[in-house]
Amino acid sequence: MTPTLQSFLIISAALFSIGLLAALSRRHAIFILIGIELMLAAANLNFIAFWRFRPQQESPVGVLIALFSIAIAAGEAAVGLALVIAVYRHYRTTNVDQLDQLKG
Amino acid sequence: MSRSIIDHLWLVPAAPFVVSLVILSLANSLRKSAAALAVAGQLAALGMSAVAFLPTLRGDGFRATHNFAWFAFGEQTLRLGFMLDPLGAAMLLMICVVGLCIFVFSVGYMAKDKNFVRFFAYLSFFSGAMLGLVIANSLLLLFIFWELVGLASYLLIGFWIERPGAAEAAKKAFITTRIGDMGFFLGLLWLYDRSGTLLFYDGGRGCLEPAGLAMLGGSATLIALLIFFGAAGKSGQFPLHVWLPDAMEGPTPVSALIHAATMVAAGVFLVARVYPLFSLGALNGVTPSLTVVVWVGVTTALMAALIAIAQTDIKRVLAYSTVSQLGLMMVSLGVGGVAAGIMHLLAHGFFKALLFLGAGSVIHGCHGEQDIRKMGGLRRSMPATFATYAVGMMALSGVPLFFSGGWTKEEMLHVAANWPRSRAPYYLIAIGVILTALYMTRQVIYVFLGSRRAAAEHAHESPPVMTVPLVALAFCSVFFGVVLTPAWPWLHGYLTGESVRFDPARLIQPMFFISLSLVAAGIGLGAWMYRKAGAQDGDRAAEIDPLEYAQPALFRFLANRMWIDELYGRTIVAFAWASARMSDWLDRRFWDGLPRGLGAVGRLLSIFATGVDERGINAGVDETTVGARGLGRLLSLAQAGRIRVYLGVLALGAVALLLLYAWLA
Amino acid sequence: MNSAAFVLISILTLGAALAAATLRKLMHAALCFALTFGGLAMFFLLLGAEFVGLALVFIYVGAVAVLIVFTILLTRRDAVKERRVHWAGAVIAVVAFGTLAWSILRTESVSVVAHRMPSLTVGRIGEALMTGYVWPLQCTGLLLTAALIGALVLVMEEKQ
Amino acid sequence: MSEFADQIFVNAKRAFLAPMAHLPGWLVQAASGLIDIFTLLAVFLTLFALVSVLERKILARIQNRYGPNRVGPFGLLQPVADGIKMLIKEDVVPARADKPVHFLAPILIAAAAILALGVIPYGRNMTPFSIDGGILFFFAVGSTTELAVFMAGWGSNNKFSMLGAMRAIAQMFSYELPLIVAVLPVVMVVGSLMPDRIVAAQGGYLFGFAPRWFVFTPWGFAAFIIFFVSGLVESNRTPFDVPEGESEIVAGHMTEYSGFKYATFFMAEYLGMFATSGLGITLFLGGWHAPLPFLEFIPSYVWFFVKLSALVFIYIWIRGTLPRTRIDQIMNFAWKFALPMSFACLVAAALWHYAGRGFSGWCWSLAMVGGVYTGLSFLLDTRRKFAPRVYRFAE
Repeated sequence: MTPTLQSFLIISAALFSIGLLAALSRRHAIFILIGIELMLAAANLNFIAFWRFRPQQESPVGVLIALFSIAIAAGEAAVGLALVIAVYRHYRTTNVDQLDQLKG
Repeated sequence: MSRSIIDHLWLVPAAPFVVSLVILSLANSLRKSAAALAVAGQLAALGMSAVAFLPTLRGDGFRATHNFAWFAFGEQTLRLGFMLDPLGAAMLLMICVVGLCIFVFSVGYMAKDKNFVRFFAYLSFFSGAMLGLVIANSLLLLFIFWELVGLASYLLIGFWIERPGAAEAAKKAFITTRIGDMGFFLGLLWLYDRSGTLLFYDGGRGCLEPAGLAMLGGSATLIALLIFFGAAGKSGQFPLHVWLPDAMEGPTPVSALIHAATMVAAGVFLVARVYPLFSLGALNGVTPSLTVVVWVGVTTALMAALIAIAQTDIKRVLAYSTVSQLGLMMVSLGVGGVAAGIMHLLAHGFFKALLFLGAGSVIHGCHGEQDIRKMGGLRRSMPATFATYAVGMMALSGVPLFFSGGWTKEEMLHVAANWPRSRAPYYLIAIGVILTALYMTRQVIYVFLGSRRAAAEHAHESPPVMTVPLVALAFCSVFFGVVLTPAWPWLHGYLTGESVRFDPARLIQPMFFISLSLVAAGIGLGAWMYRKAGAQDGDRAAEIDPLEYAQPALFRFLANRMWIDELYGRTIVAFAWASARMSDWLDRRFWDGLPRGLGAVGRLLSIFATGVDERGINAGVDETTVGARGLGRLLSLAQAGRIRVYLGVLALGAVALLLLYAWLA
Repeated sequence: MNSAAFVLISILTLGAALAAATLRKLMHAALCFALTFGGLAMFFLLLGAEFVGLALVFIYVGAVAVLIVFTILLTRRDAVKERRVHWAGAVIAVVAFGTLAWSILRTESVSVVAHRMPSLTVGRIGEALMTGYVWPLQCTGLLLTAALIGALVLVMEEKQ
Repeated sequence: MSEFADQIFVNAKRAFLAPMAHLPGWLVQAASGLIDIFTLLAVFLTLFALVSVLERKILARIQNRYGPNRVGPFGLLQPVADGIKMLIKEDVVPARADKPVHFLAPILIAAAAILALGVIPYGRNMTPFSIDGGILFFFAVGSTTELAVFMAGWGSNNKFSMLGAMRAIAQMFSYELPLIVAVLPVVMVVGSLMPDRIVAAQGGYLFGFAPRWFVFTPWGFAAFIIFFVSGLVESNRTPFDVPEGESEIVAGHMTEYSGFKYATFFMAEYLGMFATSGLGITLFLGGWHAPLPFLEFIPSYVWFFVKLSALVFIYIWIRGTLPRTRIDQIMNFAWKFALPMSFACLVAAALWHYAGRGFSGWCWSLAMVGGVYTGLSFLLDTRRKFAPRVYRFAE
């Protein structure tokens, strides 16, 4: 039995949920970034899987979208981590629960 | 030939855009090169629009379009396009000529400003956007340029950011026009929904061509009204006119270019552009939407003219006169005289720009003084400015036979007189014409005639770089009349596509005498009313405005702009504040209290449970305690400022949507 | 693609991801994060998207992971106490997974088996990038430049 | 004869796999993969041992002394002795170390080095894993080295280790850019990321005698120099051994490692050196192609290893000759010179291509590279900024 598209989708769903878990259940800002990266990775996996399993692959569109999203995710990570450092410099903490200036 | 021209028409707006980008990247010290670049870009645009003008000269309603697909979603593509027709071409030329004069003028006017470079970047940006607006062949593209123009105007009104007044005015202008644009946008969406295209002319499939119009059916009126709402916002028609006078906080060339000659005319242009939408299903030239246009125009024209009489700021007088002139244009569009309206729009572009630049030169000469009561007797110290200003004044107040304004006024009165619905607009705008002549006379008397007062002591003539554009514009506003005369209404024919022939007999018509008498009445009245106004300082009669002397209450009413701003402040703004406070209260007390309360309940539960637990009950209760703690914590987390909670709620929402979708599918 | 490799890779990837999400020590989590992407890259290779897989390793393990550990290093002084597990997050994640899995399983159209395909050469990707997708490519380049500058500006020492 | 000698290993492997033909395909693949890996390990570990002793001897000659000459003939068995010593040494792990990380770091770094060796064509039809994205694979694997180094620095919870790791990563990052950009021209000209294709593209001879190696084009030459220097930095060798300079920070990220783990680091460093040189040969020095037509009869892999040892000798030579550079000098060189220069190579390669890959293209790219080089050297000339150096106590 060879893995079907379904199995790949399940895997990416699991990966996505794990990313969500990381983003939701940790207080360290870096964990939130890690979670977001994991979710993006899950999305990429979906792109590739759908591309691979579609009837005819004359155009590598799925691969290209995955490439672009990887590049953008990398930029996002860079800026995000820079933000973490800047926030840390400013508030002396990276605990997102203490960064609640918005609280009404 | 014309094919290739229309295909490359986009170059016309592109030139100033590129220039503005280049200038933006210049260092703040490269003043000369910035100015040179800007003027060069404007010259290029002028040359190209002159080339584009040529093919439109062969009467017979020339129209060429160049459409292209912007992007495709699903199977339908969104197409934009450029078009070239007499209306657009004339506007192109007018904008380029006026713009060029104003660019040159501002080289002198802004010479001492520290943000000289930025100023020219913004000016070029505006010019590009405006040129794009007049050649857009798609309501969406027009809307895009429309917003760009609005942005440019915002930037330029607030150009002197250090002045709180300027910042306020910029915000006011932006927000007020946004209100109008909202209507415009709704109309645009609705139009797209109905006709499935936003191209004006698309070889029979455009939304202004019979096929497209047929698809609109009954909704045409409402769409037209929504679009007119946007137009009203942009060209300061009655409910939304409040921003325009305040916009005079910006540098005077900006007032001349944007808030007199070109941008505020965009509303009129828009109405003219989508005129088929307005006149759809017209029975002898009257439709509900057009009627609305007429009455709004009339109200605006009269109200603004009245207010203008009581203003003392040289630029505010002109601003209100602009508003009233735009009202007149709207009227003549509404009563079916598109050509008349556009002719007045073009002529007005020239002489109003001239007047503003003259005012600028006066302000420059009086070292920034703007109160006309402190000026006076400037005709000796600033002869060139005076001469050109007088030309502009007479053109605006519509002195016939020699000045372009006269012919267009006459034309407008003519079309208004022939409106089948009622003759009231005709009489009202006749009054408007008188008032125009009146306040212009008043202004000229106050500023140039009589004896010098405080600010005029050390007045000096402006440098040639400023006076030459004045002369050029004066020239235009006189000789532009040549193509307007009823004897040889070339422009009329050009715009409407009818062939015209020379016929001196038509020069003298009843309407000619009517307008002549109206103007004479206005000027005479003004000369009589303000005969004392030119007296020395300390002269009681000079200090106080004659009208104020006669009718203090009325004068105060007008001087305070009929308290319309205050009215808005009391009603709309107050309402906005109230609702804001209300929602704030809800946030703090209600939406926040709810989870707090729940959290408290959860905590209570957990405390209770721990209490029981401590009495040594088995671990089952322990679990519930943990659960209850979790619940309490979960709920208390719902207070603001917890980024993870936002994320979680987001995720839950997504899940909910997914479930909903799966359930529906 | 045989299922043995699939199972192994998925165990590796998901295990690493779970570790990255839940480990107490930040540094270990970051390293597991890198490992996750290694597994993901293997998935991509399994799916015949060789180039993307290698690019993924190159970018994430080589660059992003190192960035993360550097950030950890620079913000080391503040030890965020992860005292208690956040049930809320766990619950939401589980719910999300349940929903997704359910909606995937009830969609018959996705239970298809892949068929033979010519392996996607780098050349074809390059052609596509340089012809049909050149604008997205340029935009991405612009975006990355902006991100680079933005990151630099953000972490620049603000001078009084 | 030469054909036989050339393909001998390939045929041997084929013969070895022949009896397995009836087994399932993936099993055969696994077997051939295992063969490749073991061959790689055997060859390169031997090479490592040899080079380690040769290095010491050559350095000794440069410094005017005998190198190791006690163990075995000419001290050739020295590495064996070292190996035994390393093996039986106590493996000390700091008490406060982050144990798993500390343990995994050397494994990861060695694995990366060995994997990187896998995609290099050692001879005609002798590429262990010939994949389409080979070059990318090489860099992808190589980039994990940085993570490993960081793990080493962090795991051993030691000031010097951490600082050394930081330095190492800093300079690796800075030089990865010129390294990769210097590779791009070749990739661009060949139009493939596959090492075999790149080598094949450098086959044949111009005018019947001049090899078509890319190093003989101006852009190729400049790119090769940049590549070589960047490779030098990547493998943390003198003059760029700031991260592990004994006199500054004890041994950089390897401070807290002893015994076999240290040996692993050491080995990984050499393997990385081999891998980088191997890639350089593949990209610029014509891979396994013979330099002159009449030397074709010598087997291809021989040529490869001849070139490899030549490069390694240059490595050692440089180490023996140049003093250590300062970290700021390293960084400046990377960002201000190497990177612009490698971009210039890219453009020059494009010029070369569009001018028809002929003599005119040669001249064009020469002008490009030379112009940028002179421009940069004028811009970066710092001699004017300092007073002439005076040695007060040296005389």
